[in-house]
Amino acid sequence: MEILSYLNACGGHRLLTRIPPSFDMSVPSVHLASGFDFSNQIRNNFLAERGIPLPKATSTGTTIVGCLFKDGIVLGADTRATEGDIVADKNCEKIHYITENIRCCGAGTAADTEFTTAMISSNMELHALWTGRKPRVVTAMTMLKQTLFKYQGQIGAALVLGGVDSAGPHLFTIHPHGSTDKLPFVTMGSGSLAAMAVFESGWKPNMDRAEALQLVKDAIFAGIFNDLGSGSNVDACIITATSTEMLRNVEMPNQRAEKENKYEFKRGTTAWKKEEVRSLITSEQVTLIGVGDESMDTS
Amino acid sequence: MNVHNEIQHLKSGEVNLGTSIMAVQFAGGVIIGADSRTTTGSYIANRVTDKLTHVHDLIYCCRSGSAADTQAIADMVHYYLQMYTQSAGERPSVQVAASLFQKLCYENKDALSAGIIVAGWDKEVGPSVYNIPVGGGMFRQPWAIGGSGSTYVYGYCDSTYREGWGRDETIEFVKNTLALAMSRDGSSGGVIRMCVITEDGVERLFVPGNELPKFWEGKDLPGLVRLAKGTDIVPMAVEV
Amino acid sequence: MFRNTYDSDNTVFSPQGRLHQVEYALEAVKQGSAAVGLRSKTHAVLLALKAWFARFIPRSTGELASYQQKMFRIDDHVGIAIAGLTSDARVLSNFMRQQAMGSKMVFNRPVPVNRLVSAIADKAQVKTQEYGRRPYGVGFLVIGTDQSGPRLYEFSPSGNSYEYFAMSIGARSQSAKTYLEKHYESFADCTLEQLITHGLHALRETLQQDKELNVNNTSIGILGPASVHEQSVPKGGAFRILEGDTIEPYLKTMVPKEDGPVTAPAAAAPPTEAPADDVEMSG
Amino acid sequence: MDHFPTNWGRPRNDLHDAYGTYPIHQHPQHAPKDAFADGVKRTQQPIVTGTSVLGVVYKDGVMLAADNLASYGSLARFKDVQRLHPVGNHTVLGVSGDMSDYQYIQKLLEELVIEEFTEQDGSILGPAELHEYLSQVMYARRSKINPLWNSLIVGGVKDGQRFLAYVDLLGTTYKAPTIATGYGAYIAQPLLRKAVEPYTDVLTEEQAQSILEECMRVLYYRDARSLDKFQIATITEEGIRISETRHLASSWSFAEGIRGYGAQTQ
Amino acid sequence: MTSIGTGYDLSASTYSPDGRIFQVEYAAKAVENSGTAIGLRVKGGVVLAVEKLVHSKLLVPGANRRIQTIDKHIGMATSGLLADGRHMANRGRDEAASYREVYNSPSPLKIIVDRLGLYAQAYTVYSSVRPFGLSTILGAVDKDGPQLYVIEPSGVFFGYRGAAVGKGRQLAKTELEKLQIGELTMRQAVKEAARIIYLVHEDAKEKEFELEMSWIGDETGGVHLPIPKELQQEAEAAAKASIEVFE
Repeated sequence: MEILSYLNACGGHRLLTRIPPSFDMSVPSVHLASGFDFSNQIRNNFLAERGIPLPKATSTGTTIVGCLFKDGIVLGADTRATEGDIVADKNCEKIHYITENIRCCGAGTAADTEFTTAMISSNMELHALWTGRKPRVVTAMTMLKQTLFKYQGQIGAALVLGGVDSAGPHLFTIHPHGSTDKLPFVTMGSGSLAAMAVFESGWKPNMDRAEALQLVKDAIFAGIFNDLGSGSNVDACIITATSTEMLRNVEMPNQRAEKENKYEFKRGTTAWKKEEVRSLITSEQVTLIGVGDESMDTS
Repeated sequence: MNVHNEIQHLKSGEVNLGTSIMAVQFAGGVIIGADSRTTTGSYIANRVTDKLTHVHDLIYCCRSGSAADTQAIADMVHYYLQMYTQSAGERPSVQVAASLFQKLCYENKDALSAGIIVAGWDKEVGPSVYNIPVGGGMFRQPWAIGGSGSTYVYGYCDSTYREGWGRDETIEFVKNTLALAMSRDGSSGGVIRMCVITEDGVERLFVPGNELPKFWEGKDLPGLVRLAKGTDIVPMAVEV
Repeated sequence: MFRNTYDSDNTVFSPQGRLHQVEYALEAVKQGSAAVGLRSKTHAVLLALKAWFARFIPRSTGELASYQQKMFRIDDHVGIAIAGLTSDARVLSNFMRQQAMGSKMVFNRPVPVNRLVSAIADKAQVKTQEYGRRPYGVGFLVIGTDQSGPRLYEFSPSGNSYEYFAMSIGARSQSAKTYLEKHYESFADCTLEQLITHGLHALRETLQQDKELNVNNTSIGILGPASVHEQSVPKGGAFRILEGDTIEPYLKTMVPKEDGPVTAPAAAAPPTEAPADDVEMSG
Repeated sequence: MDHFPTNWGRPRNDLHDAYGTYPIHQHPQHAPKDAFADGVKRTQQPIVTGTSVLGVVYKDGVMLAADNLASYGSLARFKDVQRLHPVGNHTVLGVSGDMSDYQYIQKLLEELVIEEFTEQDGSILGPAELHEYLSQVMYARRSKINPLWNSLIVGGVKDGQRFLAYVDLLGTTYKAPTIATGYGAYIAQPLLRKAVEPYTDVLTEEQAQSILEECMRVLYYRDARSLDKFQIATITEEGIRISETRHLASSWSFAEGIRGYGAQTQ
Repeated sequence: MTSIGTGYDLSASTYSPDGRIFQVEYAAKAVENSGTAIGLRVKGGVVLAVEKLVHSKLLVPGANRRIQTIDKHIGMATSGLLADGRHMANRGRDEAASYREVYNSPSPLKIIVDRLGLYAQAYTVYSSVRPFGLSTILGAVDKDGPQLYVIEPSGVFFGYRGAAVGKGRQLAKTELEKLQIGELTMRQAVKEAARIIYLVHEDAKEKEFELEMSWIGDETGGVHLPIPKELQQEAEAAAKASIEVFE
């Protein structure tokens, strides 16, 4: 128990637990902290040093982007999910629901983005009910960055958060360690460099809806076609003050083509020299005894 | 060149404010300034970052080091200063703000990488500048520079700074210092953002990346023409 | 040739500034049967007289007797014909092949032919200047193509190499040379077939009185697009050696030799006692 | 003649003594050691480095671009370094990576060009030949576990053929209508693929230039080891032109209104 | 040559009783039988010319060069055994490359000549080798301006303003001495060189020959190159004309 509490003291969330000055961390806790348990971290690091690697977490090589336009926000994502060098899902969804007017694209460890956004979505719902106000994007952003900072990068979620609220449209990126950026155009994931190149050469202020959507599509295309971790289709989401449009599979540039031929061999393709037909049926003479009254009842 | 390593680093995701930041006090207030580059490895994740962070009406901080750490600290100090204002019924002094930063930085020094300059105006002492480097010490200075880019400009600052400057001279000093640091430090760059904090409030100044003060940056290289028809050999180079 | 004081070693100059050992090596080339080379604007060809191994194999074995190899392929764009010590030729041609492959590997380009010839010439020069070595006893005719078209070079054991329009080496080659000198100005615009005919005429001049060129004693090496008589030619007209029946159509194009005007004057051929067989190292 | 029978019958080493020019008494008695004989550890990281190089094929030839910066870690150390190197009259080499290794490669090529010149036979090394040579050099060095720490782009035009190819410190090679090294491979390559690859036979020189300039600008925005000073090399049938230093225009105005990183508005 | 046949002249490592090394003298004989080569060091450059004797009309004109290039800025003309000339040129290239390798700059001609002189000398001290049957003219424009040297089979070398080696060297030297060499432009020097080679050849009444010329200097940007075709033709025409007048 002592060792455990020592490890907890070294764990990622030490900083935050220390913040209320009244809380005295020098007293060893006898309770396990909720959430992630880092008690095996030192052991695992030790094992890794000895050449026993840890199993790798599923990570989404990804291209996700967001872009401000005249009336709001356009978010975009590819739909490839990978496990190592295997394409695990060819058409997954990376634009997650936070609230009706706020959406969040996730890159990084798939499970982390999935559950973190789900949790924040839930908390946002509760927060909205509690305050009786329409949820604000900065609220979601703050919740997300504080969660991620608390886990010191152990939650591998790299997010693009966008939405429109009473204060107007907002667009943020949130890095796994909990830092945020506020920008008119953002990209994340392994394809972020490719996508950013498209934004840097094509973005301009006050675009209309069509221009912005096309730019987002082009940015995702750049990721799909140039980054091995990204692929398949384009998802987009357009959020304005009045509506949220989720454009699932708005572009599908990688449809499997129809096969041009049938690749079946015609009968007789293989020549043979002789033909022999053998009967594999063994016939037996069966003598039935007592046919008649004693026969089994059948119905 | 070592892109693969840097991409590895990028994936690990630590976002850095390899930075040039600065604050200088003058008679009527303080000027704070910063570049705008945020990098992961040598990829510029944000080229227009605002590293001048509001923590109270007349108190700002300049952040350098880990983006996540400095944002978390600044958010907390911002929170504490709001609480302070409510309970004390008056504005906090710059010293109070700086002390909060120092406490957080010092007590969590093993977990943090943050070098922060706190500056502002208060009614007790007027303008003041505090430097809180990595490790969590706190030093009041008439001028302070920080971040990776600062190492290139200590000499310039030492030889240039004079006491008794007015607002505009001080602005020029900050602008030139940051431009010099940004031109040498690959981890700094982009635009210069500055704030003039006086008793009357905060004024934002902005120098776009294409209008930075220019200093010596090597010669322009001459062009060269070689015709395919000509001899394959270039005339012997003669050192002049 | 008489025995003289200055001829036993390649490191000794005679008082006249001559190198007798090197000159003797040039004689070794003349011991080999003749080879002829010539070129047009589009083609370069080699023709050689294959000596029969009469000395080693009794005539009674007839068909089993073998002919000496007179031509070697170096690369797609280079081929050689030799006269003199075959074993020396094999060493040098092997070296040439290595140079050619080296150029392909390092620069992805066919080795420039002139450099290939210079390389073996430089190798041969060393053998004229150091004690304990003898000069090579073989001469080459080298045909090749480079960016300006077909080329023909002669390499000799003295370490010299020259580029020619047409040339012959080996036994009684002077007769062939006389023929070539008479006709070389017309070679540039010849078709491949015409060029080969000229070559055969020149080669014929080197034969002893009672001999004729036939499918067994003649080799033809060609660089350039296919002739009408050729079936399958490697891409780009790469170097190939024709032997046996494939040369029949070319032999037929020869104009029968009339005694008199066409033939070079007999006096021009240097007297030689040596048989036309190639000299063997052990022999 | 070697009079030690134990030395007889060894394979010749034409690489070492191609012409048999060693005076007899100096013939080496021992074959050269192999690369692993000493078990030495070699320094291996680049020190003073150049960032991305870009190359495109367009209608009349090939164009390369590189900025003028040589960095020392994150220090922008030398701001007037030319990273486009003409070789002969048909080829330009664009170099990223270690600048000392680049200078060594320049020396190798100079030696090669002189060797070629002194032959005076009209045979010229074009881009394809130089690329092959460089790939052999790079691969040989990496096989000695002592690589030249560079990514190279070889571009040129000879005999009507446009040529653009890549070779790096591992000896990896490929040819493509657009190539980018370093960060350019991540940032500029997507733009080049889209803007150039379908149009290599119709793009004019002006168009190719403006595409490269746009890519250099994006790299200047996004690569922390880049500079706003760059040069463009144009190789056509006429020969080589390398531009004087050009300065990139950049746009920052949209940033003026940005405040803080989250909820901050002042 | 009283010692011929006494056995003191069979090796470069043997002195004759009167202190001569006959093998070196014999090597010089090889040069004397060979086509003339001359060099002129003039204002702004160097011009080299050789009388290339044509032993067969089957030779391709213009091919089979006898003037060689050692480095960008160094040219070399030889008289004597042709193959020895190539050997010496290869050595010269190695030396020039090695100078560049170490000092990263083009070598001064003096250095190359010095090294080649030593190399030639080494072939005059062992019985296991023979001396080079070769006189070498080296011309260059280096950091100190135009340079011209001659290396003899013995390994000695001297600098010249005008140099001649080979069969016709005596007459050629006489002609060179008549010129104000230092005052000539490169183009004038080309014409004079052509005239001298033609004159020397005419004097010997030899078989066919071909004139081969090259230059290094202001006209070529300091690079060793063959004379342009038009200029060569012009110079040859003038040379032929002057011979006729001479006769």
